[in-house]
Amino acid sequence: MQDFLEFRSISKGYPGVQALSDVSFSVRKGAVHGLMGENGAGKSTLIRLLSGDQSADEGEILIDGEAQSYRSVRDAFRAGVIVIHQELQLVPELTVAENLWLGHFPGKGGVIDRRRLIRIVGEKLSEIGIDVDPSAKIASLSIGERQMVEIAKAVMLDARVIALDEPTSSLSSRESEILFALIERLRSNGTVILYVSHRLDEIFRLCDSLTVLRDGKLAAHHPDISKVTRDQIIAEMVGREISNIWGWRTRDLGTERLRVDTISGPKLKTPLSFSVRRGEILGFFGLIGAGRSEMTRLVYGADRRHQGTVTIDGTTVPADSPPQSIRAGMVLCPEDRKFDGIVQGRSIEENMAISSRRHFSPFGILDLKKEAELADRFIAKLRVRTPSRKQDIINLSGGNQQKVILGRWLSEQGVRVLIIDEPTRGIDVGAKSEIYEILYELAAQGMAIVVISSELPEVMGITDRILVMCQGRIAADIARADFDERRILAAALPDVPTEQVQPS
Amino acid sequence: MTSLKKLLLGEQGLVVIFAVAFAIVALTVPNFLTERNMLGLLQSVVTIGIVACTMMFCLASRDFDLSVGSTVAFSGMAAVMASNASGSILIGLVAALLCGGFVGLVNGVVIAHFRINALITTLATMQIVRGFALIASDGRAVGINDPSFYQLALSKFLGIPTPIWVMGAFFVVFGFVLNRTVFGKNTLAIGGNPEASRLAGVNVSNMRIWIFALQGLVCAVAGVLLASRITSGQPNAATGLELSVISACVLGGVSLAGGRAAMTGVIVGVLIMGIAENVMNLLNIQAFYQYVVRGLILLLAVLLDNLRSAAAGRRS
Amino acid sequence: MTSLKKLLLGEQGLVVIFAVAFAIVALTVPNFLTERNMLGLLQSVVTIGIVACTMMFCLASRDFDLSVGSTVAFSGMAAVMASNASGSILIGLVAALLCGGFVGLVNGVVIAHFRINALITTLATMQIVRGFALIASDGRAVGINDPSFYQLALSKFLGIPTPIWVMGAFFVVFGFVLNRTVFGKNTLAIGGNPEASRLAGVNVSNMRIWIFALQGLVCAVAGVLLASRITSGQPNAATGLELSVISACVLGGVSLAGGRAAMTGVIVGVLIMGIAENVMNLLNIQAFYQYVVRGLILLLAVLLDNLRSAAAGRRS
Amino acid sequence: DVKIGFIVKQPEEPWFQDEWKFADVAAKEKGFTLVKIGAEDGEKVQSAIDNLGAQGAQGFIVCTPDVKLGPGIVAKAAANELKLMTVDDRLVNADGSPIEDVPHMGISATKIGEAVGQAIVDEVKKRGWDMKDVGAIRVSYDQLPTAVDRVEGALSVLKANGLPEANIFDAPQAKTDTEAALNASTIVLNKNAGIKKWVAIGLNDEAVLGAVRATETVGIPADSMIGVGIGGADSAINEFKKPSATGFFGTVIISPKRHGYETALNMYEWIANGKEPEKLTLTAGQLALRDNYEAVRKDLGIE
Ligand SMILES: Nc1ncnc2c1ncn2[C@@H]1O[C@H](COP(=O)(O)OP(=O)(O)OP(=O)(O)O)[C@@H](O)[C@H]1O
Ligand SMILES: Nc1ncnc2c1ncn2[C@@H]1O[C@H](COP(=O)(O)OP(=O)(O)OP(=O)(O)O)[C@@H](O)[C@H]1O
Ligand SMILES: [Mg+2]
Ligand SMILES: [Mg+2]
Repeated sequence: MQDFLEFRSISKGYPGVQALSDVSFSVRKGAVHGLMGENGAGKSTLIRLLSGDQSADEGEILIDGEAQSYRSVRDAFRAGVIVIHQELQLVPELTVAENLWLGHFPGKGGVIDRRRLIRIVGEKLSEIGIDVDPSAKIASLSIGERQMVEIAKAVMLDARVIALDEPTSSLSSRESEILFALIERLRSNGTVILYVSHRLDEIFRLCDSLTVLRDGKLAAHHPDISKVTRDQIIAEMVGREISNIWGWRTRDLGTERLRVDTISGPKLKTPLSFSVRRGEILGFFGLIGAGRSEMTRLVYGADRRHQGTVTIDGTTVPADSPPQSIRAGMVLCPEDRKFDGIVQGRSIEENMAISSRRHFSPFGILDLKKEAELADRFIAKLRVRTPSRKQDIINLSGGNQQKVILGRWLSEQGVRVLIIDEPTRGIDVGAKSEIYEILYELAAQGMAIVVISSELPEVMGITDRILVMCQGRIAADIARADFDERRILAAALPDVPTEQVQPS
Repeated sequence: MTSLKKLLLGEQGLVVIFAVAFAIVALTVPNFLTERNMLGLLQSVVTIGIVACTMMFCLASRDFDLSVGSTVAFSGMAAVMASNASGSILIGLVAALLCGGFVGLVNGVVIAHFRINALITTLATMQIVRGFALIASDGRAVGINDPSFYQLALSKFLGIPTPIWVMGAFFVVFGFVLNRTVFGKNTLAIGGNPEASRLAGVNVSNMRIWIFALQGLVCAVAGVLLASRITSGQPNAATGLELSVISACVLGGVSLAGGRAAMTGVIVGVLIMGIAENVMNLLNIQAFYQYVVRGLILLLAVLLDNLRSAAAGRRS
Repeated sequence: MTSLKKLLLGEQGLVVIFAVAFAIVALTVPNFLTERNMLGLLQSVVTIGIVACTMMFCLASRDFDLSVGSTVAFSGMAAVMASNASGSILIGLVAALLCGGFVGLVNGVVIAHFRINALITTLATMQIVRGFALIASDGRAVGINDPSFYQLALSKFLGIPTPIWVMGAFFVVFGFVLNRTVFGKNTLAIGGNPEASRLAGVNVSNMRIWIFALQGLVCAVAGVLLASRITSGQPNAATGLELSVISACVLGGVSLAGGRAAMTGVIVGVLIMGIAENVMNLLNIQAFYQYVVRGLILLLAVLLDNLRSAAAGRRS
Repeated sequence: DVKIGFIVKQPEEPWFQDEWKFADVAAKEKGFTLVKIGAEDGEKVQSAIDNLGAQGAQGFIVCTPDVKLGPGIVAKAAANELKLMTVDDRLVNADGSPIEDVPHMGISATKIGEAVGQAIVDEVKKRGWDMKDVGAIRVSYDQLPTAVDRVEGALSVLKANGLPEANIFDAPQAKTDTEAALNASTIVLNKNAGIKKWVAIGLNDEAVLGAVRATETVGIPADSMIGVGIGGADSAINEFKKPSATGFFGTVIISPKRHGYETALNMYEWIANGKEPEKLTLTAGQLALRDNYEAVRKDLGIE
């Protein structure tokens, strides 16, 4: 089969960073091509170049043998390229239907026929198998639902090339299945798909061929994925062998540390209760919209509670103030790094020290040396790829931003309860195991850790106990000894009758 | 009880609150609900109302325009001077539209292409344009030679003066444009998330240029009507208009963070501003106290609207 | 060549550009670089300079304060009236600080707790406070009884008038607060992403209240110095100050989108505004043309700064 | 019952406050209602007249923001069937000729300026200065036509008495407050450090005060400065009350009493008794100095 999409010696630099240098590879028609690499390896940059949003310093992109010289997103669209970026790109104030058509509104003379628009979108969505109301505002959807809308956008407009940048990072297995089915369909239509992911399972399941990037250079190109192994890819990506990413080991669990008693809130009607012991890593699993993130925000005091109490070591934590929660020893690493995590316009250093600096700032006066030390320590420990700690966080790759946010909380002192919502969203395999190691270390020191994850292998791999949530309720409480993939999934699915468990 | 609450705090809450306030004022303030006063009231908000139409687009796309007052004055001057010189009102009108459109275009190009902050750009053009108006007229008002120019403002249709009709037409047209056209949706999209709009293929910088150019043209219309009403082109006219117009829009629920706007809201905002002024004068409130009252009304109006949306947010 | 370019387009580019412009002006405009003129220039920017210190915090935290002009006038009035009544300048000072701080506190509480848009809130307090100043004085200037009050502005230290020292001290203190304290960093964080800052443990609403209260206090200081300079409390003083101060800040690179601010930038911004005014008068530019020139300088200054950052962005 | 409107262009200015105050006195005496409205620009005047019409007023007095608004105001008044009088500033037609049908009471801006100029000339002679050595600060606010007329009036007298054109220095105010005048004047003084004797004129007391403050900051003694203001409101009186004389030599007081009280009274008579007022009444300004200001004020009926 002939090559349909080709990258020819592409180079792209940013101030202080050579994001891509001399990258060349090609993809056959009708192939799903995987793109892998560590955080900051240049995957998203490559995709941005393909989307027409930015242009390469050197090199060219060929589609169907034709060199493309497009200079805007519209040009790329005309050439048949659609890109789903790593960060969600939706307009919260507009409806699902309007977002799907944004930039390509059909209709005569610029006048929009709203009813027709909603009808068409409704039909398309149900045909694809995505269950969202076309007239709902994006702002009212959960992240997962928004991700599905993004995907629908790519599928609805007939494209010759579709690039997906970590589409499953906020999807749970059920939604991922919908996506995979869509990809199968597109492949059979001859569409070229460029697929970026850090999840090896997906890569092996979907892709026909694979390219690995490392430090902006081509590390390996595999025209046939069946000829490579997992370990080989990992080694190409991170430059070393990683035998066992989970690395879980037994720990002594202490007395009860965190107790959550019948809390409920605006989006979580049924009161929830659970507790976590010293040294325990508790996992929360569920489908999109199961209410896990909502639960963490209520516990942390980020949203206003309707009722219920949270106690740490027997002391009640004030209800609706994150600063007070932090002072009581509880921290939350939020799910949505773009809106709740990073502080744009500020450096890595400042983003890390924002909370912990109060411990070493006498009379509110900063200790710049300590802040620098702290930043350097976690940049090294979490392998953040950046030219300097002074770099504006917005210029980091998605995964590296996530690492900085993690660093913010891992550097906090006196933490007794650590809640992490999707800890490794968008983080590469190499750094993942480092992060897990840190979590085990903290747990061993007696910290109570709550991990929310949509990645089943991860929850099963690193936690001591799993609470499965379904439609805002805790549907199952499973100890590590009883971990079983089918049982957990069954509890998470709303349509299957589930065993009701007493909250512990 | 709950249905009343629902009505007050619902989608159209601001309109309902406004209707209630209007009824109270109508019942308690003498001379308020007379035909004459109503027409006077409407005429007094013509400039604000017309300019608010495009300011709504400007704010909805997360921009800002401080130059509207100067542009109104400048294009009014241009209309008077051109029609005096040529003897034709039509030429005056065209001159005004050219001037207004040009100012808007310059704003748009500087903001969209050179990526200069809209606040600073329009603050600069506000001064430059005011300077031009003053230079052109040597700082003095220019009288209108042809009395039929006055007719623009004085003529009536069905008993209602032309400027009010014009304002009404603008409300209808721009309401339609906002909700029912690609232009309107793109405006809201740019304001809601400029990055996403750009990546979706909306030509953001063209849109911004268009919005500013439109704003300039609309200011020109307001300027011509104003000149006709005050029977002269005045270089000092409409100072401070920008803040009144922006207040009216924000009162009407247009978000300064972009992405949110509604024509009904803006109309209500414009009317609130006009009624406050009108009632204070009817009640003979002292000038200094008018400042305080004006400020309090502004606060109260947004506060009520905020309570409303807070309540709406909590409801689920 | 390239090192020159690097210098111009580097971190301190604005300062370098400013220095070059200053040198050109000093060489070409007669009487500019005399000691007398320099002192006069600095004195003329005292009010803007002092208020810009806290406005920088306000803008950096993504807020906005239009009430500064009114607050300066009101607290100046308060100082004069209180010291006239009590015979003690100290009491006058305290009264001014109380008034200014109170206005700021009200702004802060309304904005942070009732979550009302800062633009509208301060537009409202701007009018209310101006109203109070007019009511308190019945619209008239209030003369200072105790001549030693004038000494605040007239006294000198090392040949430089006190107000300039005060402004300098504010620059140093607020520069330190911005860069070297938790307060400053939290301000910038709030501006960068308020929600993320809240979740990271910054008490966002307290911070905002503090910033506005501080702004009020600083306005009071500016108001007292102004009253002392013009030997009376004038209810109409400092109108339009808000726009000058915000312009100075934005010229100095403070981002209206929040999260970016630097004291050196603001100082340069303040000086640019002052020098422009000063040079135009030295060169005897006509009043109407001054409008145009003022606008053009504003545009040019941000344009240069923008080119600089664009070039910095492209550099690799 | 009679209802009369009184529209002024700058309601915050003490001058207009006083006019209103004296009109109120007339209202109390005669028992009519006075509606006071501030209207800073042409558009506001239009709606103010509509507003008065709606309230059922029978007539109004206006100090217009701009004299060129004449035809519009006349038409609006006619449309609302309101009697119309003007105060301070006389309405003009599009061609610049005064609208003579409308009764007017006022003082021409040029005349006031000339009074200022004369006062300065007299004092210069008294102090024995040579006009050639004297610098004149023209604190200007050219956006306002009245301001131009006032300072030009004063300058014409100064020039007629030997002040060289080259000794006149423009200090443009960015705003009409003292600080702006102070900043602009400081520059003039610094630029011409060689000139030791100064006079200052401006739109009003506040403007001249700014110039006086500027001489103080650069160290010019009070007896080398002659500033004469216009208005005679509190900011001027404050200067006279200071323990030692400042460079603020005097002010031309124009009486808000006649302008406020008499116009209101005339309008009342016109409405109630059909007695039409004089078409044109001109009032005069009177110079007040540090030692006679109280007498002058009493004379003019202020206090
Ligand atoms: N605008 C920018 N300015 C400066 N550096 C940038 C910019 N955008 C990207 N970079 C840098 O370019 C490099 C490549 O980034 P890219 O986003 O392509 O990584 P990625 O492979 O997608 O990583 P991830 O898996 O974390 O998403 C990173 O080091 C990043 O910091
Ligand atoms: N801003 C919002 N407005 C209204 N409903 C919302 C909003 N955000 C989330 N929801 C709804 O609240 C419920 C719980 O969402 P939540 O994000 O807590 O779930 P989750 O289990 O964390 O799933 P996810 O994996 O998507 O984060 C879902 O039904 C979701 O649709
Ligand atoms: Mg990426
Ligand atoms: Mg979640």
